[in-house]
Amino acid sequence: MSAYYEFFSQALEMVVALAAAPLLTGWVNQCRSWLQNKTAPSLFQPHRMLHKLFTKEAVIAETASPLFRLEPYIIFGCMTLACGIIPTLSTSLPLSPAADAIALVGLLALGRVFLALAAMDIGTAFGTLGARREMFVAFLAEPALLMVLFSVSLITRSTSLTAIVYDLTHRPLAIYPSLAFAGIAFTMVLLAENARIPVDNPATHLELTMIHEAMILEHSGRNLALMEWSASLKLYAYLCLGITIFFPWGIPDTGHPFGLILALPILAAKLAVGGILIALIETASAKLRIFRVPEFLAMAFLLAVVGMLVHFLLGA
Amino acid sequence: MADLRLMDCIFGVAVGWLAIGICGLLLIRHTRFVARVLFPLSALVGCVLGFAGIVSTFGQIQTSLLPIGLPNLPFHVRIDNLSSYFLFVQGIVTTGVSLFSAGYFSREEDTPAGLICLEYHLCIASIVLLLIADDAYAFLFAWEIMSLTATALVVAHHKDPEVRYAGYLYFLIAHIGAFCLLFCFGLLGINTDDYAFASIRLQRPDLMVGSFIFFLALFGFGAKAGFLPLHIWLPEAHPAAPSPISALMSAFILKTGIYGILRVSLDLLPIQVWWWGGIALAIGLATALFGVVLSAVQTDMKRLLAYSSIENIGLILAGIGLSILFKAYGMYALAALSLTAALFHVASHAAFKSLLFVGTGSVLHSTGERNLGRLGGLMRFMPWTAWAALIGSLAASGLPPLGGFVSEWLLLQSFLLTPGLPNSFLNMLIPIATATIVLVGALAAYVMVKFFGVIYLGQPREQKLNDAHDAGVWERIGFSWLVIACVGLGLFPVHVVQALDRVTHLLLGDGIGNAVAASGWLQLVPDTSERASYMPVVFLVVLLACCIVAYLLVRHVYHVKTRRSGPWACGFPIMNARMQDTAEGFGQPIRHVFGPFFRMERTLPSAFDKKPVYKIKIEDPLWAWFYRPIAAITEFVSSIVGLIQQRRIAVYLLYTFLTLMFLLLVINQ
Amino acid sequence: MFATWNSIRKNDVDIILLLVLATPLIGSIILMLAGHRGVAPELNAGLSLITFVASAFLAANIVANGPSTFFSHYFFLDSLNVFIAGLTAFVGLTTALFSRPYMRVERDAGRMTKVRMRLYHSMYQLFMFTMLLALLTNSVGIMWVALESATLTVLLLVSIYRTAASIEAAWKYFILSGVGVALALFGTVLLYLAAARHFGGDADALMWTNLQMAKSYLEPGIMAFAFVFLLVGYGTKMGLVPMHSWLPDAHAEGPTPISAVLSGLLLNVALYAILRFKVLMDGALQNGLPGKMMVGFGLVSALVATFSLSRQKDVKRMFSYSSIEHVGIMTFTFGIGGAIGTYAGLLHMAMHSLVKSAIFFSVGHACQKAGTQIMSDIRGLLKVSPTVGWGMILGPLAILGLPPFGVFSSEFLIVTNAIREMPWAVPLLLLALGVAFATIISRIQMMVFGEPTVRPLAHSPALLPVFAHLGLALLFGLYMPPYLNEWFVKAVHVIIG
Amino acid sequence: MPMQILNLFAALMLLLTFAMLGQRKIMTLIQLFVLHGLMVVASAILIAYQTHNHHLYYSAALTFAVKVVVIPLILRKLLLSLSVKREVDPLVNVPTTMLIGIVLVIIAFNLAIPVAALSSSIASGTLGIALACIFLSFMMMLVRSNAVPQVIGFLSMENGLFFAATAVTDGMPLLVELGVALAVVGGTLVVGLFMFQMREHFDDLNVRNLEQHKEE
Repeated sequence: MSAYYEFFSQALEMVVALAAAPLLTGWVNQCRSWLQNKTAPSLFQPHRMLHKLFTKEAVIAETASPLFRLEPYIIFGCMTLACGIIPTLSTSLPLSPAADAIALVGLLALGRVFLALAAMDIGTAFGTLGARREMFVAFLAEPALLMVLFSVSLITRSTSLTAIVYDLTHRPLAIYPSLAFAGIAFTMVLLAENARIPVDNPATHLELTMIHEAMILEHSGRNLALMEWSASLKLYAYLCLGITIFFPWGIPDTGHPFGLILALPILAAKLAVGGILIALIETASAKLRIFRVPEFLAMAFLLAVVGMLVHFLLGA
Repeated sequence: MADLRLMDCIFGVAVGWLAIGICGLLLIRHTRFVARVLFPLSALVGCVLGFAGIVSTFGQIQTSLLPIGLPNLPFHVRIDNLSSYFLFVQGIVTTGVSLFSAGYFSREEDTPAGLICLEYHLCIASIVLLLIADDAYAFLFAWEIMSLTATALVVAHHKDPEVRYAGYLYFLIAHIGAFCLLFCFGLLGINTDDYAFASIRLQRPDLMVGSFIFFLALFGFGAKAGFLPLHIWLPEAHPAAPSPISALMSAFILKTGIYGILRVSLDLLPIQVWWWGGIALAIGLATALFGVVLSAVQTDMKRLLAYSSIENIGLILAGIGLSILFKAYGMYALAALSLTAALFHVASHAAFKSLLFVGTGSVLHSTGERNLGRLGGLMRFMPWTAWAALIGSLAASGLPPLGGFVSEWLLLQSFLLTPGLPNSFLNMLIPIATATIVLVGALAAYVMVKFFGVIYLGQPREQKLNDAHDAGVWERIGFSWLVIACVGLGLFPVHVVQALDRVTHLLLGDGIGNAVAASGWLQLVPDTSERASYMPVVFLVVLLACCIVAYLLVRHVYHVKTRRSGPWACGFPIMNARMQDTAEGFGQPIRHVFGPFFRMERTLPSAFDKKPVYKIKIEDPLWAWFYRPIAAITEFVSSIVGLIQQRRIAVYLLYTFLTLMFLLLVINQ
Repeated sequence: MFATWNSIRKNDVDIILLLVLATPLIGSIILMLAGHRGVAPELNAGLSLITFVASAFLAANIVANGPSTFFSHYFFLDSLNVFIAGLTAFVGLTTALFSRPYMRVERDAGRMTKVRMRLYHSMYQLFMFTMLLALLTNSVGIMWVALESATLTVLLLVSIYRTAASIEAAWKYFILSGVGVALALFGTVLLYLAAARHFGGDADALMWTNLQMAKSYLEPGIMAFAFVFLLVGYGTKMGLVPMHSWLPDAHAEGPTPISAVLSGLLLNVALYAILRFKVLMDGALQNGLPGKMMVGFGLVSALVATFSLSRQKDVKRMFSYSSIEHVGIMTFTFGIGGAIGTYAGLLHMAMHSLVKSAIFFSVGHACQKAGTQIMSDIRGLLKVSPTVGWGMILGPLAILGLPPFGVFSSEFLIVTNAIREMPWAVPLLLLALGVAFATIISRIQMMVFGEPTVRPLAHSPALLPVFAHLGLALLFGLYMPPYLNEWFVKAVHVIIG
Repeated sequence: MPMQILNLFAALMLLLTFAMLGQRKIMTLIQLFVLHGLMVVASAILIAYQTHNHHLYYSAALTFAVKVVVIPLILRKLLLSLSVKREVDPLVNVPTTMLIGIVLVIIAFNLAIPVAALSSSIASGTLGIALACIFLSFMMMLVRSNAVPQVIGFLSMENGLFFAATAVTDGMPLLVELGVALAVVGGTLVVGLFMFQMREHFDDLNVRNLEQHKEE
């Protein structure tokens, strides 16, 4: 009986992720517009955009290679798998032994590498520009993310996400200074990876500043839809990862049905708060010059390493 | 099969390769025959070696004596788990490289293919002898022949001076390393009469002599493996060699240095001191970071891969350093884990690096270009090579489903599962070491995106790239063999780890084999499944499932209309290949962030130049800090010694007279 | 084959010994008259062949029946000097074979007139005679006379081209070697003085066998005094460093066969003489002073020679410095002594003679093809004639101690023995070997690879000697036949005592 | 009584060697060399007579023939035919050579004391002087730049050695003596042959022009 329940909860989690990701992006855009005294677009605007794009005709450049045509599906697959791995609705997931925290970061890196390769595939100036900047940001952000995960795994003596959640929820409530450092570092990495304001503006198409947008410049129609959907899935995955590591309470472990039902609203609430937080940070900060980004991310990296050092020093 | 001792099988392989080499020499003029028959034959022998390696990893230790060598110093020969694992990796690599060479050498080079065949087979045969050597004389004998034949292979195109210079540099540093090894083995076997490893193992050197031996071994094997101060020949020699040879060198000849360090530090030396491990770890990390940063700014594709080999060797040495550290503190389980990670990386690096080098070989053969600035868009003309290089690049950047990720994963696990070392200073080192390894991994991804993107994707930067032809049949077989190896290592790590468990039991007395075996072949669990687990097959299956489901849903729910037209590029009308990012451009952020890592000479065009020129030359800083001063000192000393030649007879007579007087005074005391 | 031959009766050995010594002596007289004829080189080679075959029988016999004296104690044969005599005869034979085409090319080039050909061939045989005499004689005085006459023959051979440089080289050689040998004479006189006290004034005070038996009674004070003079005297002949200045000029200016024989054999004979005296000295002075002196000379020679290698522009001069380095290494290991050290020294002596003469053969052909001895003008040998090119690659690789060849095993034994006996000296030794390796490989690869500036020759080069020597070195490197090994061990016992 | 005569001969030899060291003219240098040879022969004959050692007579005769008659003849003929500059231009001025000479004699004497004490032959006292002659003639070769004085220096060193041999051990075995004499004669013949070649090339016998060759 519990095997069916596990597969059901796993499937449910992935479906919820697929549906909720555009909602989350819509919610963040709404918050940002309100904070900037603008009338906000509806919550389901991203959904409509995806639907519109799926029905449009896909235009592919002549110089594109078969890799370009495969790449949207690979990235979409990576992001859905990432959302599947992160325990949002229950900790007993069949997929959890398949990949632990390091494999998750590797999975995100796989998605990113394919995105960069596809961007370079057409051979335009902006594609390669975007790819270089993306990889440049990535090689500083990924180590910081891994260090954050390591700080947490040193506390919970495990790198598998479900084990981390299980261990953190059953610990007495205590302040972990190393987790505090890790938290700040994680938010900085989240902003960098999801092309939010201080590192890259998600809405802009200004050649000089765009990183993520430059890479999906050449996509159109269903490919663009998949890319947008993957981007929002990525944001969703990062937020869920933040929740599992820093606010894991409320994620049920053994699968009794009403526990699952209760988890949904808790998750929605947490995501909403997360969305507000992101909107706040975005409106409060201005975009950094591209060569100021290394200092920003180096700061994140150092915070994460200090977090780990603090763990070794204070033992917590 | 049981009675056919594995030792005879290994001898058969070595003798087989020698025979192939010699008949290659005899048929030096028939290039097609050499390429089409001899190399595939040697690939077959390589398979046999791989199989024998795996079987003997699980089998018993076998020893025997070879009649050759000096009368009181015959060659002692022994197959134990460590050497059989390395034989297995050599088998895989040589099979792939030989298959590829069958296609590569079928065209006439300036050095006849028969001669290359001889030197190639002499080299791999001497490596086999090296791996099974069980006494200092045989070890050094095989070691020097390997260096000699590898140099001969590097200078195959000895027409142009850089190749000659690269060969000379390689041979010189290898030989100086060999002298250190001679000194190290001399000290090890100081009071044994036949320098056999069996009697060396009984010796109990004191701490000071032991440390001297360890650092001599580190220096000597480092000269072959390419650790930081001694890596200078690697980016010169590997690009100079023909591609299959640089594949063999990068994939396996570097690993003989690693094998040597393992043999001396963990097998022959009875005691391990913690700061040995600490220094090896520090050198390993420095080498890794230095290698990857320099490979990010290269503009020659083979130099880029050579520097990335330095990085991977650094990672392996870091793993070994860590295991020595743990063994010194008596934590045998953790030592076994980090040693398993290092040895796994030996195999995965051998697979993907040879695949990448072999890929560049095909590119070089069809376009004649090595400079990244003149390549691009080869995906359209060389699909087979491109897809193989894609898999190689993904493995090289350590991405999950493939082999590169598993070794990085195991290494990070060994760092994370430390319960904290008694020495507080080392506890500080662990996070910094983890940070460096993680940074190196990310940078490797950056390098591989640059490598694959600039060569295979985008638009061809030169006109002649349009008529580039894809790899030949044999070359494709070579690709697929190495791709299978990469993917196999990635998807079935449990079997490899169980083989490695035998090696760690031999060297450290403990292993993670039982933890891994407990959780079945599907799941890789170093300690307990709660602590960490990784199921590559499930990971890949679910990933593919998601992609396919997405593909089918999109295709069915929405109609399939696609139109081909010019690239959008934000509406810019004119579009040519020069607008793409060049290799220097792609490396520019790294140059910006890691400035002090290199010596850079840039000639910037001024506004008034009629013909503005922009030239940048990135140079390895160690030339200026370490190698040129040494050359200057030798020059200075030899000029002093030159003063003896005064060209006047009277002065020479004076020398004789003074020596006589001096000696007479000496004996009067 | 050896087993049957050495069963011949004992007094036949006298005849063979006579044959070994008489052939070169008579040969030199014959060639003095017929040296200019076309057939002279073949005659020269034939005579050397007879000498070699005779010395081979001699060696087989002595190894089988053990050491013994001949011709009323004036000649003494044991496995040490019969081994070096065999080696000398063999290298003499191969050098004669090599000098056939070499001299014909020189004659066509006009550098060798009829008179000079006669002088060359007769002096060549006389030189062989003096070396064999020095090796086989029992009397220390006759050994001195043989070495003095060897100096004179080489003097004539070195100045055979009559160029300004060769005359200068010959003059320098004459003065330095003359002084050296004179000091050696004084050493012999002192040795005789110490011996005369024990043996009375008659002739057998100079017989090595008697001295060897009575070595513990000899007066230590005088013996030390004598050894210093002998070491400096014969050290000059060997080219030990402070007294080495004549050797590079003699090699560079003389004809190449003479350089091959000079550095291949004459150095061995001088080293053999020193070894003979070292045996006596070790008996007389128990404090191991001779060993320490030889170690000092050896290390200094190796270091100074290797560091002056990189300054040389002339290929023969470079390899003469390499000979000085190897003589230094041999003196070093004989100085350390011990069973393994001496075994390694003998093996190294054999290997050095074989490989160094093979190198000089290839260098000779290469210089004739290039028309010059300056290394920067010789390019692309491998392209023009692969055989000479390969000789020029394998020879230096062998002399630098790379594995398949025998020099690697002897250097392995030398270094490991030095690590056990005298660890402080090993870094210096390895430094010397490293610098030599760096210089020689960089010069050789420049000469062998690249675009050819070399033109083929009229007479095809003699390849048998080069590849015969390298083949033997390869054989010693890979598998030491037990018969030869037993020969070495017996020679070691002669020295160790 | 014979001991005093022998010491006289030894002292005269030392004086002659000093004279040769200070001599400017080559012709008189040759004459001094002849006297030097005579001294050696005389001492050999005296020791032979004293110790009834017959073969010493033969070697004395041989030395007389070679060192007193043949070699000076060759050198004189050479000098006359080559009409070469007769001056000996020493590298170091004469007073300093004399000073160094004295120092060498002192060194030679205290070196020779331990050896002389042990030798039983009648003329052991003269070993110091013989050694001094060797060192002085060694010095003469060093400071001369003309080929003929260098050869004379070399030959006087041979004389010193022969004198040492006879004085210390009252004669070596005949065979060895013969060999030594033969070698010396051969050496001188070769050097004479050499001188002609040098003159052909450099038309003077100055060793200076033998040092042009760059030893690189």
